[in-house]
Amino acid sequence: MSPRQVFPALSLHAQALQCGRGGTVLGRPVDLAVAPGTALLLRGPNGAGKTTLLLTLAGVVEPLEGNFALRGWDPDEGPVLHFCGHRNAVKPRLSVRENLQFWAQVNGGGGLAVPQALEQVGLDMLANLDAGYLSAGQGRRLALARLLVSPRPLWLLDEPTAALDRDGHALVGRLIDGQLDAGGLVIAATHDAIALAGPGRATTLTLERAP
Amino acid sequence: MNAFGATLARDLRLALRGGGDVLTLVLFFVIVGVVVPFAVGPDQALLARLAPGMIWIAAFLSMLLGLDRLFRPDHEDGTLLLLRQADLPLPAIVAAKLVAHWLLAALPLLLASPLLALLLSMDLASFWRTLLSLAVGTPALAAFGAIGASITVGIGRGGLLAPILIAPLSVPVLIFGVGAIPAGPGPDQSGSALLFLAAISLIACATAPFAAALAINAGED
Amino acid sequence: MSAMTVVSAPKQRWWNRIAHPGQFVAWTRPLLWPLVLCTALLFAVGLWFAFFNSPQDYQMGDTVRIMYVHVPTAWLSQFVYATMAVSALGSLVWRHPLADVAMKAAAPLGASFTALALFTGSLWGRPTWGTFWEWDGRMTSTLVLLFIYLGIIALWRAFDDQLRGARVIAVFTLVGAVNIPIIKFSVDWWSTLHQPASVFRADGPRMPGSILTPLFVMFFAFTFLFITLQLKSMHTEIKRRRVMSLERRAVQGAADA
Amino acid sequence: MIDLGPHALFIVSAYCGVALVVAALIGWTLLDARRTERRLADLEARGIRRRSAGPAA
Repeated sequence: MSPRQVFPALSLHAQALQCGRGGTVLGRPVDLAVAPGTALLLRGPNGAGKTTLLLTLAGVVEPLEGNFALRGWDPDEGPVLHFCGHRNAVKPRLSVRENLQFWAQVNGGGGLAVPQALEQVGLDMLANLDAGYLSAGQGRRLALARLLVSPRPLWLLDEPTAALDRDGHALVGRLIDGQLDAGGLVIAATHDAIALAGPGRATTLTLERAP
Repeated sequence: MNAFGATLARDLRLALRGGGDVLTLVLFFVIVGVVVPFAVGPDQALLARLAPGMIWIAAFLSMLLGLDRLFRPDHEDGTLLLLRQADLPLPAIVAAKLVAHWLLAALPLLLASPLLALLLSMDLASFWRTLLSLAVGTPALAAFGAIGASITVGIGRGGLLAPILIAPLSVPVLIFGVGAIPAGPGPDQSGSALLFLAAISLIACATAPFAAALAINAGED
Repeated sequence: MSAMTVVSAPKQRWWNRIAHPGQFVAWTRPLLWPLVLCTALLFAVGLWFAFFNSPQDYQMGDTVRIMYVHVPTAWLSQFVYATMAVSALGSLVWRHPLADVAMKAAAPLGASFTALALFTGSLWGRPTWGTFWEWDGRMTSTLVLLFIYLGIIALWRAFDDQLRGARVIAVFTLVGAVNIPIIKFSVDWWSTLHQPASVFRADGPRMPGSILTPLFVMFFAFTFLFITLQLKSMHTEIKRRRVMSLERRAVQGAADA
Repeated sequence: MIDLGPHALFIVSAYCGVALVVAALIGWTLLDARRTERRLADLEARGIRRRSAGPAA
C-alpha cells in the first residue's frame, strides 16, 4: 500500500466560517473540527456551497465571515494541500507520463515515483498514450495520481468519484485510507458513499442552502 | 529539473507539439510587413524610410496575437488553480511562462525579420540596428502581454480585451524601439533610445510576474 | 505544536465598519445639494470672469478664454486617475468595499474630462498653431491616457462578477498609474526629437493676475463638479450592487420554491 | 455679447462642447440613479427580504 509517510499531527478547525462567492452568501456558517488522520465527507444538494467551502479552505476564495485554522503545519515548510476539483488539469497533447512528470516536478515529488503512481491508479498501460485519448474516468484517475506523486497532509477533493466506475470507487477509498494511515487529513465533497477501512475514520457534514 | 524549468519545458513542448501555433505568428508578422508596399506604393526610398517602423508594428501586432495562449488554456482546464499550490511561488511560475512566451512569440519574429528587411528594401546597417532594438524591446512587450493576459484570463470573452489594455502601455516601447534605429535628419539619439528601451524592458520583466500573479490571485476562480 | 496558519475573513477594521456602504450613502446624501449649489455658483462666477472681466492676451487675443476650460479639464484628467489609483490601493490592500465603488464611479468621469481636455485643446490649437491636432508631448500623452481610461471602462463592462472584477481592475489601474510617467516621458522625448523645438508654447510661464483669477475659479468649479458627480454615481453603484444581490437572492429563492 | 475677436467661432464652440458634455454627464448620472432606485424599489416591493448578514448591506 502507500509508503509509511508520517505527517505531523495536523488538525483543521473552523469557527462560524461563512463562505460565499461574488457577494452571494452560500450555505450557513460552518463549524469544523477535523482531527488528525480522519476524513470529513461533505454532503448536501447542489448549490449548498460544497465547492465554495473547499475553495475557501484551499485559500482560493476568501471567507466572508469567521475563520479557519490549520494547526500543526509550519507555513514555511511549503504548500500543505492538494486540491482536486471537477477539472482534471490534464493537457491533451502531452502523454500520460509527461502530464504526471510535470506535476511531480512542479509540486516537488517525494512521494511515489511516476511509474508506481500510474500503476496504483491503473493507468500504467497507457503511460505513452496522449492524454487526449483518455476517457473521463481515466482522466480522473490521472488527477488522483497527482496526489500520490507529491505527498501533502491535506487533501481537498471535490467529488473524487465523479465519472469513475465501481473499482474506481474502491480505488478512491484505498487512496483516502492510505492518506489517513499516513496521518493526513481528507475533506471530500461527494454524493456517493466512499467505503473506508474503519467506521470511525470519517465524519459527515451535511450543508444546506442559505435560507 | 525544478518547477521553473518544468513549466518552461512544458509550455515549449505544448506549443511546438501543438502544431503550427508558432508558425501562424511568424506568418502574420511577415504578412503585415508584406502588405505595407501594397498600401504605401513600391517606391524604394519611401519603403526604406518606413521599414524600421513597419517591422516594429508587425512585431507588436503579432505579439498581441499570441497573448491568449498564455494563461487561458491553463485556466480552462484547472491547471492555473493548481499552480497556486505548487512548490514554487506563483510569480516564479508566471516568470517561467513569460520566458516561454518570449521564446515562442518574439524569437521566431527576430529570425523572420531578415525576410521583411529584404522585402522593405532596408540597408544592412539599419537592419542590424532594427534586429538589436527588437531583441532589446520585445521582452517588454512580452511582460506587458503577460500582465494583460493575466487580467483578462478570468473574463469569458476577454481574449480581445488584452491587446486593448496593453497597447497604451506599450507606447514607450514602440517610441524607443523605433527611436533606437538611426534614421534620417535630426540629432542622432539612437544610442540613448536603446538604453531607455533596455531600461523599460528590465523594469517590465522584473515587475510583470508579480503584477500578473497578483491579478491571477485577485481573480480567484 | 505551535505552528499554525490561520485564514480569516478580512477583519472589519474600524473604518471599514464606519464606511459601510449603507452608512456611506446615508452620511453623504445630505452633502449632495450643498455641493450642487456650490458648483453652480462657482461656474456662474467663473464664466462671468472668463467672458466679461478678463483682458485679451497680448499675443493670442481672445482665444486665451479657451484656456479657462482647457486647463481645468486637463488637470482633472490627471486628478481623477490619481483618485482611481488611490481607490485601487484601498481595494487591493485594505479590501475596502467603498474603494471598488469609488474606482468604478470615477472611470467614466475621468474619460469624459480627458476627452474634453483633448477637444478644447485642439480647438485652442487651431488658431494658435494652425492645426486641430498637434503631436506635441502633452496632447499625445493625454490621448494615451484617454485610451487607458477607455480600456478600464471596457474592463468594468467585461467582468460580469463586479466584486471579483474590482480587485483585478485595481491591479491594472495601478499598473497604468506606474506607466503614465514613463509614457509621458517617452512621448515628450519623442515629440522633441521629431519636431523642431521652436514650436510656440501656448501658455507662457507668467500669467497676469486678471487671467489667473478666472482660471482658479473655473478650476474649483470643475473640481466640485467632479466631486458631486462622483458622489452621486457612487450612491448609484452601491444601490446597483444591492439590486444585483437581491436579484441573485430572488433566483435562489425561486429555485427553492 | 462682447466682441470675441476673429476667432470667436473657436471660443464659442469650445464652451458649447464643454457645456454639452457636462450636461450629458449630469443627465446620465441622474438617469442612471433614478433607474437603479426604481429597480431597487421594485425588488424590495416584491418582498425579497435581504438577509441581514452579508457585507454589501
